[in-house]
Amino acid sequence: MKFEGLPREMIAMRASQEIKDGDYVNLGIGIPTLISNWIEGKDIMLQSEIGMMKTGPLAFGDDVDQDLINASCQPVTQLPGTSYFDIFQSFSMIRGGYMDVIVMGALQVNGRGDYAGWSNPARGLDMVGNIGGSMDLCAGARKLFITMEHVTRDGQAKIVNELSYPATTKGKVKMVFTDLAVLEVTPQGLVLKEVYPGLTVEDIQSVTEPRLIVSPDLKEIEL
Amino acid sequence: MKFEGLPREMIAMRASQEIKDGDYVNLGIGIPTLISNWIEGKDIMLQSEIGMMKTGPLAFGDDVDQDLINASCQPVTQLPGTSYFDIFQSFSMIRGGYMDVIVMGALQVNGRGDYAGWSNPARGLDMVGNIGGSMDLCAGARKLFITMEHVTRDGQAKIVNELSYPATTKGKVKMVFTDLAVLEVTPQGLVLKEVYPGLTVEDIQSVTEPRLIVSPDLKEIEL
Amino acid sequence: MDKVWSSVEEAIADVEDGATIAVPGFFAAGVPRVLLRALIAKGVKGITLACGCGPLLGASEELAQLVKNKQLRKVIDSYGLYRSASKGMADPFEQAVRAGEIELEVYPMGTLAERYRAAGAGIPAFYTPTGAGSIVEESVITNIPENRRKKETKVIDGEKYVLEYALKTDFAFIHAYSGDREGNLRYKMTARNFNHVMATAGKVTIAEVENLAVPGELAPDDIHTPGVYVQRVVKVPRLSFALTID
Amino acid sequence: MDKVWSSVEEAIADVEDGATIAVPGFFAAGVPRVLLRALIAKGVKGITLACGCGPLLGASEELAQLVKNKQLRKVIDSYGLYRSASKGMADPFEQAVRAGEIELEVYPMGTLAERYRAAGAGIPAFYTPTGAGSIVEESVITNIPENRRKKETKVIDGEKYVLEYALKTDFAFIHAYSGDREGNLRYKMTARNFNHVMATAGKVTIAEVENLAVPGELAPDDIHTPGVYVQRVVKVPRLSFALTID
Repeated sequence: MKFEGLPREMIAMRASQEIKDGDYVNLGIGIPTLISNWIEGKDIMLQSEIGMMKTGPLAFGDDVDQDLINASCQPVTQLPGTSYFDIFQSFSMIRGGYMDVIVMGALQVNGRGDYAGWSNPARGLDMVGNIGGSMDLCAGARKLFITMEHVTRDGQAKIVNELSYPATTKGKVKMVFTDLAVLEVTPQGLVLKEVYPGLTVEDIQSVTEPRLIVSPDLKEIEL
Repeated sequence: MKFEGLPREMIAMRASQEIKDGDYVNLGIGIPTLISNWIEGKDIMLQSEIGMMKTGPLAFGDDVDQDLINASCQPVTQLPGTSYFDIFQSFSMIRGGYMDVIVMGALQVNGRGDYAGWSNPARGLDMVGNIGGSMDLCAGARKLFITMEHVTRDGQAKIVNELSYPATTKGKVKMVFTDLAVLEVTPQGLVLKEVYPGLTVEDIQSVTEPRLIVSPDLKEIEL
Repeated sequence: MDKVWSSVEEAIADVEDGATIAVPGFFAAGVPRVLLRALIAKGVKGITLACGCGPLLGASEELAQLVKNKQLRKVIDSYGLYRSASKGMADPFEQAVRAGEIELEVYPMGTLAERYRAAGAGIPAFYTPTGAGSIVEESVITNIPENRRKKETKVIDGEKYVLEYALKTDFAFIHAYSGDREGNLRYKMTARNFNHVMATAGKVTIAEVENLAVPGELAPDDIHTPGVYVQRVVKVPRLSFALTID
Repeated sequence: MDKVWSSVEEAIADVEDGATIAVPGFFAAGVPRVLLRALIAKGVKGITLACGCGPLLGASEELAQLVKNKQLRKVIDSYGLYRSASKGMADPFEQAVRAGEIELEVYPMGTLAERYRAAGAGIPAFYTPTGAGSIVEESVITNIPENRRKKETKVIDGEKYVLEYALKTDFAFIHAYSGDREGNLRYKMTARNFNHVMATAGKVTIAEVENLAVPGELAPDDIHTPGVYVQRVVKVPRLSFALTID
């Protein structure tokens, strides 16, 4: 079952609304990186785990310097107040709890705040995969958000009862932003807070494995 | 029993002969610090655990800067090639085994390479004392030398069978330089290698608790 | 994000009785003396000062005042006592330690450096060779016998190591040569010492800076402490003081 | 002490079959490509490359050559595979991993950073929260099943932590922007990444530098890696390369 919903840029935009002035933020590869397009004018410090605080916009043309890239290997720029540091310092601040908000993509999330994002066993690589900085980012996150499509390309649920892929972290996800809904992970379970205009609670439940708790303040996603 | 021997400056000079071009060296408070007066012209890098590599000579007059001191709180100068770094970096290189030679003062040494230097129980402080960087320096030392007077002010042996003061480290001392002798710690025991001109093996043994092994190459201390 | 506060008094207004404060400085160099003086003026009690290498010997006037005001519950340090026994005997801080009125907890310096670093790095505990073979491996070294908790050791590749824990503090008082409005800091020469690691160890880190810069003024490759670790910045005058611990 | 060598070939002459070499770089930035090319030319076999974040994806030509020459026994990395499965399927390195001809050992990136740092700092092991709750806490992650040694965990203050060990290497290949003749190094912007920690982790550390300075030319407060960690310095040309991992 597939519903029409927000494009990826708009998932990023909705997630960006939860990031506040003064926040130190790290954005994972994929939809999370698109959030950087929606924070102009806000006083937000983007950290790149490669070893940079206050990462500026992408660089083009003559502004490209091969010694200045973000953690996705894209050329970027610096800003007034940017600092560079080495990798153990970078992961010290990540693991040490200095990032206010971490946003990651995911292959699967469950209702207890576990998520899987680093390894797809279908690739046949016998356990190895790209962990990158994801587990460190989760370990230190004050608020961990997931942005992703609600279902897989072929319509399978990505919000599941039990992860079938290897977990990146357990019990850490606070909010999930998809093309169809905004959900919050609570001790009672997954709370449905916002739905894509025109969809019903039943629609969202039909593509979501865990039993949803409907927020008393349920509303349509506003951008 | 007390014998006339080398003055402190000459103990330092004798120890300085064991330090070679290219060595990275840390000198403890007291007689070890005096070694810095005897290495001019050698290509030796003095580390100060406060966070400085290639410490220059003491500063006087207008050269004094309150932001530039050595680990004994003395104003010093910098040299071409000096670097400053923070304290965990300083102790990383100390503990990590990057110092070729460490020279420390001692209250007591024994024949197994243990030494005591951080706490004199007679001060009545119920166990606490000034450890400073001494235990870290010992932990990482490639070569640990002790420079000290052979006996206490009131003639008690400082080279003892068993430490009565709390140990700084165990089994790490390689050589001991005193006003009366040069000794080497070996698996077989303490080897007497050099004596102050005019003294006999029996003289040294009379102020030294452990049974001395006399080196086949025993000679007078040469400066 | 502008982190500049207008005075040290305001910047430490929420330091309460019983707080633990990291105090950098290596003897006389790099000690946050203006913040310490504000702490004296504020008069809070039951304070623990978590030090690294004798900043209170360097700032001996401030130490004397803190002892006189009975503001200190505890000091953590590697080198907190005068070297000379005779001078120590006459020192009010050492007398209070001897009487058990102030606790003095002692660690090897490199272990303290690493404990502060670990706290800032999210590392809860680590093994170190330092202190193995000494009484440091057996228990915490303190003048208060009932606080001598046993330490764990582990043999790795045939060598014995001591388990030590991260040391996080409620506040860190930092002294920097330059700082910008977003909290990026630079230190000068050997005044750097414990300042960076302690900036990362404080839950609230307050930096007194001799020079206040605008963001971008400090070269991004040359920032010693990224602003993310620093919550408050206050401009202070450059003090002159004697370089001595005797 | 002059540490300058006249060529990369001479500087790596004692790298033998079976050596473990730390290779910094974060994807395309800060990779010691000139030294890697010298390693290819030398043809030593059975090499383990200890990486941090995909320098071999950034230096993909060098990786292809190393695989083709069958020089690699093992790669340690946090992000060593192409992101896209289809591209990975066609990649000779990934094929060799799938066939078990090259071992790929995987850790979280921050854990690797800390393992290299610990090696340089004389810290044999540390606890980290990273990986708790994932298969990383259970065993070493590798494609070679018999090498999956179990990991220890410990509960500290109610949280579970994983014990990880220092990672010391025979050699470290470093890329610096500037270096002086005594081995003091500076890196440029995000090309710093793993270079400093790996410089401290190598038993023999060889730095290729784009700019060679005389001692005193680099400001003492702004040296990123003190020369004590660096045994050999070689001046190399600044290469131009594509910024891509796809």
